[in-house]
Amino acid sequence: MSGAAVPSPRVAGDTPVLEISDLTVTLGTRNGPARAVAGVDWSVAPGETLALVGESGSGKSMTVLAATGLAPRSATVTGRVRLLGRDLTDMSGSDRRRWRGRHVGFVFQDPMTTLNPVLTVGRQVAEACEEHLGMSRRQARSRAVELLDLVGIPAPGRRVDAHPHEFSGGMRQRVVIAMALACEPALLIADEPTTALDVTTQAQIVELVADLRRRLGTAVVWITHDLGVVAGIADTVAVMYGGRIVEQGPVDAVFVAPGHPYTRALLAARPRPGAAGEELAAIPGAPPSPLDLPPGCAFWPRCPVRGDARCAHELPPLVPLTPAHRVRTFYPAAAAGSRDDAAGRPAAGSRPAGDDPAPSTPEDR
Amino acid sequence: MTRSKIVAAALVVALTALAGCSAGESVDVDGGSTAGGSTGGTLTAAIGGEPDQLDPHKTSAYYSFQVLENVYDTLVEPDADLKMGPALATKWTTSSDQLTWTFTLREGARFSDGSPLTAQDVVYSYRRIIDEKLNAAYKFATVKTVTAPDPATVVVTLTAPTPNLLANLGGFKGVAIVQKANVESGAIKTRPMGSGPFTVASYTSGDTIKLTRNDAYWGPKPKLDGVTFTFVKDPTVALQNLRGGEAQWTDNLPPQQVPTLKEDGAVTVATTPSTDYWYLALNEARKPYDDVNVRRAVAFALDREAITKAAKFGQATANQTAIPKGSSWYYEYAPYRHDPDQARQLLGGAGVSSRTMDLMVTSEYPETVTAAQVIAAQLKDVGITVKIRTLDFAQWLDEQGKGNFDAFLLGWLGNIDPDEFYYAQHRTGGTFNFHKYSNPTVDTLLDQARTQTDEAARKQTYERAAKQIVDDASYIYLYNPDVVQGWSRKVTGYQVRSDRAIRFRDVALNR
Amino acid sequence: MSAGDRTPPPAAPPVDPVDDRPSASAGGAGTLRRALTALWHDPPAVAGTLVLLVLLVVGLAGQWLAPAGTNDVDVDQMLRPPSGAHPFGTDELGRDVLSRVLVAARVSLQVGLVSVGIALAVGVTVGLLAGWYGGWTDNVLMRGMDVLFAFPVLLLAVAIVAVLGPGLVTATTAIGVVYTPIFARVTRAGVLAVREQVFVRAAVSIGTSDLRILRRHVLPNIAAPLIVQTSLSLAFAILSEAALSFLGLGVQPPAPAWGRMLYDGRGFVTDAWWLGFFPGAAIFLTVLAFNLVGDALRDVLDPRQLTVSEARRSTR
Amino acid sequence: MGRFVLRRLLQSVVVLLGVTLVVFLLLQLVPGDPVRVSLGTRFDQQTYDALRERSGLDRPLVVQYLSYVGNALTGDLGVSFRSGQPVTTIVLERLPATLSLAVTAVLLALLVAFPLGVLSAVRSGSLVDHAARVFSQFGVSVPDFWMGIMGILLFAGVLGWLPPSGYVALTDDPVGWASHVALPAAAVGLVTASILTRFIRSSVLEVLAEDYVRTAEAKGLRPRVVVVRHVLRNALIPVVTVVGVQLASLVGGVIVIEVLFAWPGVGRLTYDAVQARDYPVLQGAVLFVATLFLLMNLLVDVLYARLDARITLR
Repeated sequence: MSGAAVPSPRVAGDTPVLEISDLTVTLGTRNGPARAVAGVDWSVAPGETLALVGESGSGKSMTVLAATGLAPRSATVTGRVRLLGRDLTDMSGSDRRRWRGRHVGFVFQDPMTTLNPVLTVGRQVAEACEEHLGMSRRQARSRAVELLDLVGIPAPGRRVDAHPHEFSGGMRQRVVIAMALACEPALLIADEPTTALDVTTQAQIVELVADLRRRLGTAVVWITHDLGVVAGIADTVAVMYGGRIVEQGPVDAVFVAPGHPYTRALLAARPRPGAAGEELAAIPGAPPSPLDLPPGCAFWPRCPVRGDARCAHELPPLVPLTPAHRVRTFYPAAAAGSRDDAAGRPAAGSRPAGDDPAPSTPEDR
Repeated sequence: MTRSKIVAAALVVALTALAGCSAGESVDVDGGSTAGGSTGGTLTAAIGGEPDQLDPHKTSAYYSFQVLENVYDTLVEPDADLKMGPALATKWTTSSDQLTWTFTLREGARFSDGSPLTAQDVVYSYRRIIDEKLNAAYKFATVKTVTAPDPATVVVTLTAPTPNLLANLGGFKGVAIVQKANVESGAIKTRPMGSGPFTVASYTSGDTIKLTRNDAYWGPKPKLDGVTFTFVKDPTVALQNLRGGEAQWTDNLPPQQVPTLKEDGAVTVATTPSTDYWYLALNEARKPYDDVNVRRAVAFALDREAITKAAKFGQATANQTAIPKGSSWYYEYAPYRHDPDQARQLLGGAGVSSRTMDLMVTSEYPETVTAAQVIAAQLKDVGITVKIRTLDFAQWLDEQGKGNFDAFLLGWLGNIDPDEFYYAQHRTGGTFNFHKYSNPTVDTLLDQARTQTDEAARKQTYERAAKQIVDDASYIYLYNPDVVQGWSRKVTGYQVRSDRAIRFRDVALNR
Repeated sequence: MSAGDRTPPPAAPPVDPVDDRPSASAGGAGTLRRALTALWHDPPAVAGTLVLLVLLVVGLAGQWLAPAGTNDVDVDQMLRPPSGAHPFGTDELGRDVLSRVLVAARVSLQVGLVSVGIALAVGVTVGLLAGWYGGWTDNVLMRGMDVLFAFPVLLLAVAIVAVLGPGLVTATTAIGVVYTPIFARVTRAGVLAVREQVFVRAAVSIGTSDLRILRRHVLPNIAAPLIVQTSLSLAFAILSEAALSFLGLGVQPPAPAWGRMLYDGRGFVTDAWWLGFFPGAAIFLTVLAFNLVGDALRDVLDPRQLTVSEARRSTR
Repeated sequence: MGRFVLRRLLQSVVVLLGVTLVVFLLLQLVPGDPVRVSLGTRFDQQTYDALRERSGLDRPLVVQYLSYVGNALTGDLGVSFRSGQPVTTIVLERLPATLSLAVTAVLLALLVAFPLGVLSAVRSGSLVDHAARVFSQFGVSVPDFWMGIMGILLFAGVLGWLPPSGYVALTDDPVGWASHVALPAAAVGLVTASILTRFIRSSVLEVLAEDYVRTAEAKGLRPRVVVVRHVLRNALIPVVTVVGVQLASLVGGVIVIEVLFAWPGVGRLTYDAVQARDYPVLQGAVLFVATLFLLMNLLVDVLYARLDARITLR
């Protein structure tokens, strides 16, 4: 990493790299508006790793995309977003584009589709350097070689001119990571970067990101539905459901004492070492449609605790369990056990699957 | 040079005298020298379709003859009044028994490649038509031998007196004198070699045929450098081409616009009654059309004026016989007025109340399709439902040959001598008697007229035949169309001819 | 879609706004109902449907709607511009253009429907056989279809009409032949997809006859693309008929056909614009209506179907 | 890649054989004797026999077919019944006119369709998009010959700016050619433009939804760079195919427009051959066009495979 790249300005002290407050995203669809994200707050400090966890459709990807100005055109975004202390929501579209491109790197889920098939990987890795760091085409190419080397691609000098289809899935994801790091961003957003990969490769990628973070001091937002990954890499975790944060706190605290029934269910559903081949304890029912969110707790129809009518009609507030650990439920830790393997499991298991009176579309798959 | 010019002039004078031109008619004796031969320009003529091929003996398309008229010569040729006059032959004599004709060929006649045109070429051309039974073979039906006792003399012997022999040998370019080498090389199909005023320089299929002046031409040197024929099927387009200066001549004007065009005067539009006639034929081999009363009923049911108006927008004259007014063969006879009652009565008398008639027309001649629709409407009034069957021409001819029709509509074009069409169409067993008309009286008259050498008597015989043919409604004649041609005001020296021959040899283009 | 349809519109298609592809197991009747419902919510499709309804009425009752007879020749009324007596003017034979345009609707619809019917029947049969039996049957049948597909549409139609002779029947046949391969391909592709599905394999394993499987299980499942293809092909077929008529190879006079009217009026367009305008506008509106409905159907039933093969297969 | 080309090539040969069979059999479908029908009044036994022998119609069907294919391979498509010229010569003479019309029409179409298609996809839902959709719906529904007639009416009739029909060779007089080609090319091009607009729009839309486009946007590239470098390169690959296919079908399919505008191309040759019952020319023209069509499609597929590297993975 001795290249010509100018690293992102390191912000002073504990100024968050990215700070989101009261972010709400509404998507216009053919069937009406769909609220994908509602009132989300979180921040990530320099060098910190935040894990954003939830099932697909819970709004976690939309949160970061909207925050960085990548939401679909049909989306209406409100709330405040500060990147390195600058308010992105106040910026013009093109300033936001430049600021984002310069200081945020993205790694998306599927390396097979993230790379443009008709351009060489070198071009794709380094084009942001041309755009943001004013490098020439030549400089950018040698920067690409460095980056490919950095992420562990063998013979980078030769591979730099290859097309994506000449790489395996794991190698492609390394290319994508190299691409994300091209401008030495202050923040790396990794959106389920390992989901599409096989287990061995997953571990390598996780390790690679952790290593790069240590070496470069980059803040990371790691989006995943897999709590298993979170334990190893994240400092803090935010669990999302139905577009809202339902639990947020330091990884240890959340794992040890999950406060929300949904978190407990997720923990129970996570594959555990030594239990290979065992059927995973899936959460019965389906996440709510963003087109048709219930007025109260979004998790209520699937909730093993179930509580009372209040849950159905009134949105529970985020209540602090400890100063750093907040939970959105009327029944915080009521059924919380003390150990993660006990947590939630009896609760989830207490209701037989299929006996779920969820109002949402019974015939739907 | 001077000498040849004098010879040419002398020839033209001789020719004029022989042809019996009236004194008032101007002959452009020194046309060749004044034009200087190099600055005449090229005239573009927009014709309505494309020649199928350019072999004059094999083509039957009028479009081919439009081009070939300017490329080939015949032994004799019709003048403006359709009287036969000298062409390649300067004079001819007939034996007293009318069976031997001796033609003297023009001195100095050459094909456009410069090779001389001799009596042998005439013999070759006629033998080709006769031996290979080409289209014009029927015109030689009475010819026994054709010989060339010397290079400048052709002798034709006959099996029977043939008063219209000159018309047969010169009426159209289908009996042109061709060059043997040109035929044998096959080039005649696209690069015919003639002795006429122009010669084919190029032929782009689907687009143009370009003629250039034939410097070896025996007659007055043509003033034009060349003539380009373009094929424009759509009359509106042809008119626009004429107006826009892309063409200087066309015979394909939209009929509905002719009256205004004549008035407006931006282009010259000339019309003259043609010798063509259009007719309806009923199949006498089929019931009930074998009954003369049924045929007469149909004749009474038709409103010729309406048909003429619809088919030709007035650019035609309704006629109940074949020959137009103005022709020396004209015979005034019009027994059928438009009378549906009479028609119904006749049909009732014949025991025909309502029936369907299969009327065959061809898209080749759109006016038949148009006329058929008017006829259908008129016959409907008298209880005959007409089913119009539109065929392309080849198929049409095929059906005609097989007799697969109740009725058909067609025209007969470029007529000079009545023998040509009456005999073929109305004589029992005639070549074109597809409707199977047979009347011994007519047969006798037609046979007799063929060999009658006294012109007045011959005319009388044909009048008797014509009356019978009309009375029998062998053909129900409809109209004689006008020849309608238009040309740019820059064009001078062009004459509209009633036989539709298009001659550009005397035409000049002012600039 | 009719006013008598009392069923309340079902709630908006459930769930996931990102994926609105229909589930594969919806059967034929369901497909059609879903399609019709969706059409009702698409203004252009409603307009198209209305035009088609009007056309249907005109096609069935043109003779009675026409103010004059189609062959009422009147040489005193030739080439009159549009007026109260003749709203679309008169043609070169003094006939009422409006009446002819109205009556000609029948020809267009008839040729369109019958030829697409032929193409559908033959194409689907071929496609089913090829897709279901595979192997040599597939090879032979589909190469045959490829051969037909190797000709530009109108060229093949013209060639067929040329040898069989012009006319309504031959034109219909020719257009039917020309549009057969596309149905065979669509059907075969559908069969290949359905063949591997569990319910089909189950039916095979319990010894259901091929014919029954094809009819009960396969056909309903490939109904969606076929419905889309049919509606689009109708538009193309009507255009093809007009083109053939315009070349003088379709319906023969005096029967009126839109293309033929343009052909006959060609010589008069600059004098009488109405001869060129109205029949052409009628063709345009008809084709447009079929296209609007077809596009809407595709959006609902088969949203990803704008393929190369469609672009390949238009009217040329 | 090589294997793909080889397979497509073999397939094309098989299809081409089928095409020759269809073309050959066309003649057998003629009701009655084609030679007799083509001769019309010029019928006489000698000519008939000669023509029949020359066209080989007196031999067994299989032999006829084999010799037809054999001759076709050597470029001999027989001799016109009508003019006696070799069919190959006639067809080749007509090819330049058709090619110049087809190419002009496609270029014209691209000129309209490319910006319109891209813009309407990039600004999907905007006014431009709506205009583009109305345009393309109009274009695919309007008969090209009607557009031609209306064009003649307006530009040749009322305004008098352009000649109503006719042809001037490009090599003879480029200006004359251009003024003659304008109306027919516009009439044909309108339809092509509509098809292309639709296709380009949907192709660009499809690519816009691709992950790598989001990646490019995430990198903070300028929108123009994203569209040009990332979207168009990918979106245009299938477009190339469709342009090729359109061109191919125009070369073989502009019969109606060629007839309307008296354009002496292969289409009008076909039409004239139909009118004149000149079966060898009809067969030859159809075979020629179908072969060309097939070859161009093959070329397009190969080109597509080359352009779209991903295809090799499948």
